[in-house]
Formats: sequence, structure tokens, C-alpha cells
Amino acid sequence: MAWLGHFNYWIFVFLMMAGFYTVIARGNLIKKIVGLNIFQTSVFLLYITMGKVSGGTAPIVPEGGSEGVVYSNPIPHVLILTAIVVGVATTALGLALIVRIHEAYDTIEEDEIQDIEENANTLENSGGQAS
Amino acid sequence: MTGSIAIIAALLVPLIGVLGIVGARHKPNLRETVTLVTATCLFILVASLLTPVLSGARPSVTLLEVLPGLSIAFEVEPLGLIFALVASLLWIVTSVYAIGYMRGHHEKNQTRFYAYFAVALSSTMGIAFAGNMFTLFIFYEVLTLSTYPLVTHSGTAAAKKGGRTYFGILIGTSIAFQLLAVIITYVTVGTLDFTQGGILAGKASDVVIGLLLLLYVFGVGKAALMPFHRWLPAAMVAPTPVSALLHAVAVVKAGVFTILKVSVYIFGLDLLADIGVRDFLMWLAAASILIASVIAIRQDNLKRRLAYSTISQLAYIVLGAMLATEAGIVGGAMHITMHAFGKITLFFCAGAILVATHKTEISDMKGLGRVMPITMTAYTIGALSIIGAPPMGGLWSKWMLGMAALEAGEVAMIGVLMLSSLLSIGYLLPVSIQAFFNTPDPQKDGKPVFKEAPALSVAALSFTALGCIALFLFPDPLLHLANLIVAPVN
Amino acid sequence: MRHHLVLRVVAKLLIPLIMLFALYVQFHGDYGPGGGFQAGVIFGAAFILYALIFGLDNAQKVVPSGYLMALVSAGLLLYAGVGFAAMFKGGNFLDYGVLAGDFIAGQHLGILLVELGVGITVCAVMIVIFFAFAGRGNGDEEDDDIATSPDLSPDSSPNSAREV
Amino acid sequence: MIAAHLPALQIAVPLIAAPICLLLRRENLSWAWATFISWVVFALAWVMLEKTLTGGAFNYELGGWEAPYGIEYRVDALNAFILLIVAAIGAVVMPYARASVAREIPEHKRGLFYTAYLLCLTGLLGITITGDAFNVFVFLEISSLSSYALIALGRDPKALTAAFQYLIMGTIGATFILIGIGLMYQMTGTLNMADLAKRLPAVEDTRPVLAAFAFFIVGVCLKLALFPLHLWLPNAYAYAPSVVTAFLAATATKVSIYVLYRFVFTIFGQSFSFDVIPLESILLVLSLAGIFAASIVAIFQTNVKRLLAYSSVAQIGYIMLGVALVSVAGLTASILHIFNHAIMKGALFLCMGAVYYQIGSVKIEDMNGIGKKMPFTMFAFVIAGLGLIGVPLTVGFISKWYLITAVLEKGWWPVAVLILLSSLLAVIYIWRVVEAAYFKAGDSDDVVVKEAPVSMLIPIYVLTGASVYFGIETSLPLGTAAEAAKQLMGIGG
Repeated sequence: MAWLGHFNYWIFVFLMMAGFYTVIARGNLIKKIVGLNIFQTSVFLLYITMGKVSGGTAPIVPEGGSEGVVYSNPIPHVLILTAIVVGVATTALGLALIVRIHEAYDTIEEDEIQDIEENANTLENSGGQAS
Repeated sequence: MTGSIAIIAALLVPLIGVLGIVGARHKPNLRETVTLVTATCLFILVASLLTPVLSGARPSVTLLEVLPGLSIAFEVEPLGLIFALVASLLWIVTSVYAIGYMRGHHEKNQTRFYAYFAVALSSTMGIAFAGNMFTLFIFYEVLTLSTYPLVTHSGTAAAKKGGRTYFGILIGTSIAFQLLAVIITYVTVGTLDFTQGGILAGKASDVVIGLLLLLYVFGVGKAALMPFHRWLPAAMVAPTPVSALLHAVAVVKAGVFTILKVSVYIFGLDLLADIGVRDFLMWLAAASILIASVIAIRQDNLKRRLAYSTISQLAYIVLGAMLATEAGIVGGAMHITMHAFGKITLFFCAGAILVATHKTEISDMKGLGRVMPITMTAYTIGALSIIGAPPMGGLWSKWMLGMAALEAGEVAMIGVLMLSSLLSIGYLLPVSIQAFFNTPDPQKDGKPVFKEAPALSVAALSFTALGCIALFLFPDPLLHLANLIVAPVN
Repeated sequence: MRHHLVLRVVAKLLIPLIMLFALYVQFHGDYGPGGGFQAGVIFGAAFILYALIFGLDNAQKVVPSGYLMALVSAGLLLYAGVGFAAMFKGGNFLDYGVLAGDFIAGQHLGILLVELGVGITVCAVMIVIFFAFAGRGNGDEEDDDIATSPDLSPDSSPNSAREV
Repeated sequence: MIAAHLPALQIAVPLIAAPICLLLRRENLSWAWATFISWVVFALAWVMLEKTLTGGAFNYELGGWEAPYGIEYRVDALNAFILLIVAAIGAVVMPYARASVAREIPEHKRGLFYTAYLLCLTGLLGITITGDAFNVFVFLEISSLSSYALIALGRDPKALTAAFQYLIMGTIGATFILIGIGLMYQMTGTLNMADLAKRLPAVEDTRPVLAAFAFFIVGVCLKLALFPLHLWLPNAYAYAPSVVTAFLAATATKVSIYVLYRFVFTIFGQSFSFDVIPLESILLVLSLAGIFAASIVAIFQTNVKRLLAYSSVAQIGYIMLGVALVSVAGLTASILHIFNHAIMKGALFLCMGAVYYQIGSVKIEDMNGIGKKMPFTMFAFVIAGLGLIGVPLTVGFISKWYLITAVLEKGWWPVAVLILLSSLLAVIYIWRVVEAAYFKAGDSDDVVVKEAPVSMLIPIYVLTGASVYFGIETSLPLGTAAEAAKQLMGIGG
């Protein structure tokens, strides 16, 4: 049962795959962004997991000196804080794009957008002027 | 020192001519004068190199070094000089002819025509004087690029289709095979300089050398060796002066010139003689000679017939190179000149017929001898020269090639040469017979009236026809120069 | 919004507290958990809450979008300015040690200023994003800066994050 | 004083310039400021390259924290060269941008455009200069996020879907890189590249390191658009504003390739990357497939920008082929082609920007007869196009020459033949444009189409001139590339 001991890695793998699958399989752009978020979150978990030292505490020097105190590694937390910010920015930008796409195409379903784009292509090729 | 200046000048003069031509685009007379002056200057420059080369000097100049051992450099040696002399002399003649033809035929975009013509000549000079394979390759490609607008000059769908074939085969073979060969040579030898006696001997295994020979010969698509010959008939969509100068002289001769040059200065005759695939290439050249001749007989369009004849004649020169004897090289070099004069005459005549009577098919040319006596006489002279009959210059080069085959012990090749001479009678002379001995169809053509092409064109084709005879009477200077290729003066 | 009386009252009570907490997180960041990112988000949340309860127009009266853009820039400039100041004082870029008299004081000053810059930018960016999305479709079509504004947030993060 | 802080200034200057640009609020001021900063950045990159070539590599410890604890910037011949490419393209493109942006981007977004451009520049420079693995990810995201925004500014609504697609794929790629870096950190406890290189060999047989390598390679190949992970690229380049396309095509994928070099050769080390894992065979197959597939697809494009984008995918194949050779000669060719391709593709896309500026389209059928109407632009296009084909006396020839020489050195004859054959495909797709421009008659009653403004022509000709100049005078790029390749392979330097 040793593999159960690393359950946090299993969660990471499960979330990563779930998110990744959603990004690939879903045609709805919002759902894609949701999937992307889950995917990124799984990586946050990976980093936080690796910072944990068993028995470790928050890396704050307690009153009266730090003799014999075990700390968790704070670096992964700091790193992932940056990654979270990046994730927020990506999400915001992705959603902003979806808003604009919705305005331009009136839909946020990938296949419908593709149909519209292909129709536009055939129209252009049959003599229509590119805008 | 003056030699190197002359080389640079020979490259630049046509380009300066381009500026003049474009500058004078609104004044046709001035524009044509610029062309003629440029052509004359070029010929004088090239001719000025004759004396030093005959006395054994090799004027050279290095422009720049792109990579170590890879430079743009020029060196004048006898073979290149022969080629440059022929091309520059015939440029003058062709320019004279073109003035009559282009105006008589009311072609459009004449400025573009003259400008690209000059660019093509500049790159021809670059090929002729190239001091290493890299330089030659560059100018080879420039020549292809600069002649594309000339081939597609008329702008019709047929012209574009022909142009694409032309461009595709020439660029394709040169990049896929020739460039590869150049790079392999560079990697194995470390230099690409043309050196008397070759640079490859002892530097690579037999397999590699055999492969290189195949790559070089097939990589030079301009030599129109079968199976890479299709561009030449395709290029016949071009205006006649283009076909005449470029596809009888500059472009195709650049091809066979490259093969001769590679044989002598990259492989060296001694090494070449030992290569196994040389035999195969020799037979391929022989097959090219015969097959192209047979195809030529079946063509009714005069220009196409001449195109196939060119393919056949070019294979003579490849054959000469592949014999790997000194006489073969000398014969090849002489054939460059002889064939140039003969074939340009024939093309001039085809163009003159087109301008004067708008006829392109041989079957329509009955009784043309009475309408255009000068043209048709010149045609007959040119045809006899190509066939190799006395008293025309073509005799000498065929003679040399025959001797070379004998010397190399390839008796079968003599048979091929004889047979092809017969075939060339079969495809060239019927036109003369048609013109002089058949009476025209009175219902279709009406009463024959004397109607020659524009005077300038007639003058040009008469000049080249006389050239064929002159080369028969005075072949010595040429022979002397050609002999210098294989036996340099020390 | 008149009938959401409870919400309005509670929000009015909470917003100052949220802001105060944000400031605590901000300025306590160099001793304990906290820092510019967290504080910025919390501070921005206060404004967003205000906008949710009292409407976008009222919120935009409090912080016009022109100011917001200025704030986004200002935070980043403060951050980079500290870096340059360190450079002019003879240290490396972002070397806080040289900012004040002694090393420790310099580190304090440096991290406080940098985190303040981060906090301002993050807060402003959060509000900008919210305004941009919320303002969309309200006849506010021409103001579609949303495509470019979010990318302002990560750039303040990279270098400071490691020093938190 | 400045000399000591060059690496920090290289990043800090454009970084601090971005918010100032935002504050300027006036289109012309923003443009002037962004241009000025681009040139400052270029000068800095130039000085740094000189410094590395004469004095060797040097470090800069950010915040005074000693490596491997703090973030370190490290400049050696390789990244100084890449920095110079990025900065030079930025400096050349900005003077061009003014007219082009005025035509293609709505007025109220132009200030933001220049801000996003500066951020993108910062990100790209940052990826290149940093000596810290995690910092690579951060800068990668800065440049990516700003480039998503820049691409979305294109006029065609397809720009939005293209940007979205890029965002999804780019984020997946970046997250994969993040996972790779995380696993590496987990195994070694360090993020400093030099330190990682020292510590990885001890644990290189473990599965986390193998997983890290796999995640990293896939992620970075997504970013650099190696076939078949290139799907985001064609639309993104085709529909982005012209300036953005030129800038990104010349820099963004190149910087990702640099990341690949750095991790594969410096950090994982060539014995791990190529002996333990057969990376070279994978790269060889994919790059050859990419060269051919992308070139063939390019032939059938009707939109010239899309055509050039597919050509970029093919050219990336050449660059990766050089990596797959795992030799000094191969890497030299690869690095050289980064430089050369940046120049050529930059020039080509700028030409298309000028065409779009005048006729509002970059479709081949709309470009009939444009050679007469815009002679200078199309002449530059032809010259740069010849470079792409690999015609002698252009930069394209030099890199192809080196690539083939390197291939022959390995004795891979068929590959050399394939490279040459693929040049023929380039001939076809460039020729299609040339044929339309010069040999097809355009509408004579067309509205009068004039030559592009001088402010656009000068940058075009700077790049075109460079593509010829460096095709003849090869010592600078060649010397630097050879030096960088030697350092990567661990020989000398």
C-alpha cells in the first residue's frame, strides 16, 4: 500500500489529466478555460506537495530562536505564487478573448466558429473582397 | 592587372547597359543604341583578353570570400574565353536582329526584354570567367532567373506553362543535384577552385567520385541531356531572338560549358577516364543524340524541330567530354562555337519567316525560297554546318569528335556520330527542299511575292551564315585556343 | 438596489475592514505571511464588492479608469524604481541592502517599497479586469482594453516573488 | 557603472519603459518612446555581445543574492547572440510600426499596443538572459501573454480565435515546462541552471528526471512550434497585425529554441539527452517531416502571410535538424539559421505589412501585378525570398551550406538530398508570390496603389540589406555561432 502514501501525487495526476482532457475534448471555449485552470491548479498542487517536509512547520522564526525546529520549504510556495498570478492573467486574457469572440461570431462553440470561418473562406474565394 | 579589370568590366558593362536601357525606355531608338553600344563594348573587352590568354597568362581576380575556401573569384582560361567570345559576338548580332524582329513583330514590353537580355549576358560572362565551381553555380542560377522573364515574354498561358517547365527543370536539377555535388566536393576536397588536372583525384572513394560525376552531369540541366531535356522545347515559347541567343548559345552552352569545365578542372581527364559511370553517361549522351534526332524529324513546328536538334547537338559535346580524351574536350569546345553559329542562323531564319509571313509550321513553307531567297539560303548554310558538311565550320568539330572517339577506342560512338549526321540531314534539309523545290499552294498562299524580313534581321542572319563558312576556312585560331585547354602553355 | 438594504449596510461596514486587513497583510508581509500580491487582491476585492453592491457607475466614480491605468503603471514604476535606486547607490539591481544606512534597514525599506509597488499594481489590475468585464455590453463598447490589460499583472511578479 | 549592470539594464529598461509608455497616453509619444527604448536595448545587447566575445561569459546577481540562492543572469556567446537578434529585430521593426499600426489598429488601443510590445520584448529578452530555470517560465509567460494580446489586435475576427488557440496551446506548453522544472527542482533542490547542470548527473537515472525531461521537451517544442506541435502558429501569424507578425516570427520561436538548447545541452547535458534518451532520432524524424509537410502545405496557401507562417514551421525544422545532428557543425548551422531566418522572415513579413498597408489584403490573387505598383517593396520581397530558398550570396545559403556540410560530416547522405529537395518546395511557394506580383496583370482600373511610405521601406531594406550583407560577410554571425556551438557541446570556451 506504499503507493497510497503518495496520495497527493495521485491527486495531482488525476487533476492534471482531468483538466487536460477537458481542454482537448470540450468544444465550448469557456469549458476549455475551466479545463486549463484545473490543469494549472494540478501543477500548483505538485509544487506545494514538494515543499512539504514531514513534521515541518511554516517557515517563520518563532519567539525564542529556531533551535531544532523543522520548516517546510517555502521556495515552492513562492514559485507557485508567481505561477498562480500567471494563471489568473491567462484566465483573464482567455475570458476576454472569449467575450470578443462571442461578439464577433455570436457563439462560443468551437465547431460553430469553425463553420463560420470556413464559410467566410469559401465566400472570399468565390470573389468576395476580404475585409 | 589590366586583365582583372577587363574581367570585372565584362561583368559590369552589361549591367550598366541595363541602367541605360531602363533610363532610355521612352526613346526606343536611343534604347537600342545603348544595347548595341553595350554589346560592342563587351565584345571588345572580351577580345582584349585574347592576347594575354594566348600568351599563356591567366588573368584572375577574387572579389570576396564568403566562407573560408569559398570565394567569388574569376579566372580567364581558354575554354571560358571561347565561350565568352562566342556569346559576346553573337550578342551584337542578335541585338541587330532583335531590333528588326521585335519591331516587325510589334512585341510589347521591349524595354524589359532588352534589360533582362543584358542581365543574362552579364551572368553568361560570369559563368565563362568563373574561377571556381561556387562562382559558376551562382551565375548559373542568375542566368536561369534572368531568362525566365524572357521566356514568358508574351505573357500568355502557354508562355507561362512553358516558363514553369523551363524554370522548374533548371532550378530543380541545379539545386537538387548540382548544389549537392558542389557541397560534397567542398566537403571532401576543401576547395572548389578550377585547377588544371582536377582536384578530386585521390581525395575520395570510387563510389563517391562516380556519384559526383552523375550529380554534376545531371545537375547541369542546361546541357539538356535526356531525361532532363524537356525545358528546351518548352522554352521555345520565347520570342525568337531569345531562342536564338539564349537557347542556342548562352543558356545551353553554359550547360555544356559547365560539363566540360567540370570534366577538365574538377575531375581531370585522367581521373575521368577511370570512372565506371562515365561509360553509362557516354551511352546516355549517344542515346540522347539519336532519340532527339528522331523526335526532331517528327516535328512540324520549325522552332520545336530546331529545339530537338539542339538537344541532339548538345549531347555531342557531353559525349566529347565523356570520352575523356584531349581530342574529345577540344572537339567539344569547338563544337560550342560551330554549333552556336549554325544554330543561331537557323533560329534567325525561323524568326524571319515568322515576322515576314507569320508561318511557323514547316508544311506551310512550300516555295518560301522564292519569297525569302536570302533567308532560305542562309538557312541552308546553317543547316549544312549543323549536319557537318563541307564547306561549313561544323565539319571541323565533328571531325575532332570522331577522332576523339577513335582515339578512345569507342568505335560504336563513330557509328552514332555518322548515324546522327544522316538523321540531321533528314530533319534539317527538308525545310530547304520544301522552300526551294516545292511550288506553293496557289489557293492558300497566293502568288509568291518577294517579301523578306526587316533589313536588320536579314543582315544579322546573313552575317552568321557567313560566319559558318568563315569558320570552315579559318578554323586555326579557334583550334589553337581550344588546344590550349588541354595543353597549357608553360 | 434600494431593496438590498442588508447587503448595503453590511458592505458599508465590511469594506473599511477589508481594506484595513489588506493593509495589514501588506505591511506585515516582511515579518510574517503576507505581501503585495495577497494585499493587492484583498484591497481590490473591497472595490469589487463596492461595485457589486452599489453598481458599476458608482464604483467608477470612486476610481475612474484613467486613474486605474496610472496606478497600474505607478506600482510597477515604484518596483522598478527601487531596483534602479539600488543600482545608483552602488549595489546590484534590486539590491536592497544599500538603500539605507545599514544592510538590515536597507532590506526592510527595499522589501516594503517593492511590495507596496506590487500591491498597488495587483490591486489596480484586479479592478481593471473587473471593470472591463462588467462594463462590457453596457454600451461601453469602445473601452475594450481588456485584451491588453491583464498582461500587466505577471510582470511585477517574477523578481519580487522570490524575495517574499 | 553602466558596464557592470548591463545584464540587469537589458531587462529593466524595457520593463520600466512599459508602464511609462502606458502613462504617455499619446499615440505618437508612445511610439517614439517605444522606438527609443528598442534602440537603447539594441545598443545594450550589442555592447554585451562585444563583451562576451572579447572577455568571455559573465554573471549578474540580481539583488546581490549570490547564486545559486538568488536569481542570476548569465551572459555567454550563445545568449548574447540571441539577445542581439531579438533586440535588433525590435529596433528595426519599431520605426516601421508607426505607419503600419496607424493603419491596422484602432486609435484608442495604440498606446496599449506599444506597452504590450515592450512587455513582450522584456519577456523575450528575459528568457534569454536569465540563468534561473524558474525565471525562464516567468519571462516565457510575460512574453506569451503579451503576444496573445498583440495577436488578438489583428483586424480579422480570425485573429481572436487564433489568439485563443495560441493561448490554450501556449499555456499547455508553458505548464508542461513548469512541471518539468518542478520535477527537476524536486530532485536537485536548485533552480540555478549552472547548479542544476552540476547536480543532475547524480540523479539522472531516476524516473522523475526522465519525466521532467519528457515534460520539458514536449512543452518547449509546443512553444517553438516543432511539427506536429505547430498548429497554433499559422493562424496566429497570418491574422496578427503585420508588425506583430514580423516581430514574433523573427524572435518568439527563436527564443524558445534557445531555451531548448540551454536545457538539452547545458542543463541535462548531451550525454543524458542523446545517449540515455534517443532525442536526436525523434528530432531528426520530426524536423524532416516538418520541413516537408509544412513546405507542401505552404504551397497551397492563398494568404501570403499564412504561406510564410507555414514556411516558418519548415524553417524551424531546419533549425531543429541542426540540433539533431549533435555536433559542433550541426549546432553552428542551427544557431546560424536562427539569425538568418530572423532576418529573412522579418523582412518578408514587413514586406507583406507594406502590401497590406496599401491594398488591405495579403491574398495572392489580390497581389496580381503589384510588382509594378510597389516596385521597392516587392523587390525586397524577392531578395528576402531568394534567401529563404537558399540562393547563394544571401544568408539563407550560408546556413543551408553549413547544415548540409554538417549532415555530410555525419555521412547522412539521404538527409542532405532531402534538404536540397525541400529547397525546391521553397522555390515553388516563393515563386507563386513572385509570379503573381510580376507576371500577372493586375486590374489597371484599380484605385491608384502607390509605394509604401519611406518609414516602412527603410526597415524593410535594412533587413533585406542585412540578408545580403551577412550572406557575403559572414564573420560576425558565423564566428559567434561557432563559438556558441562549441560552448554548448562543451568544447573549448
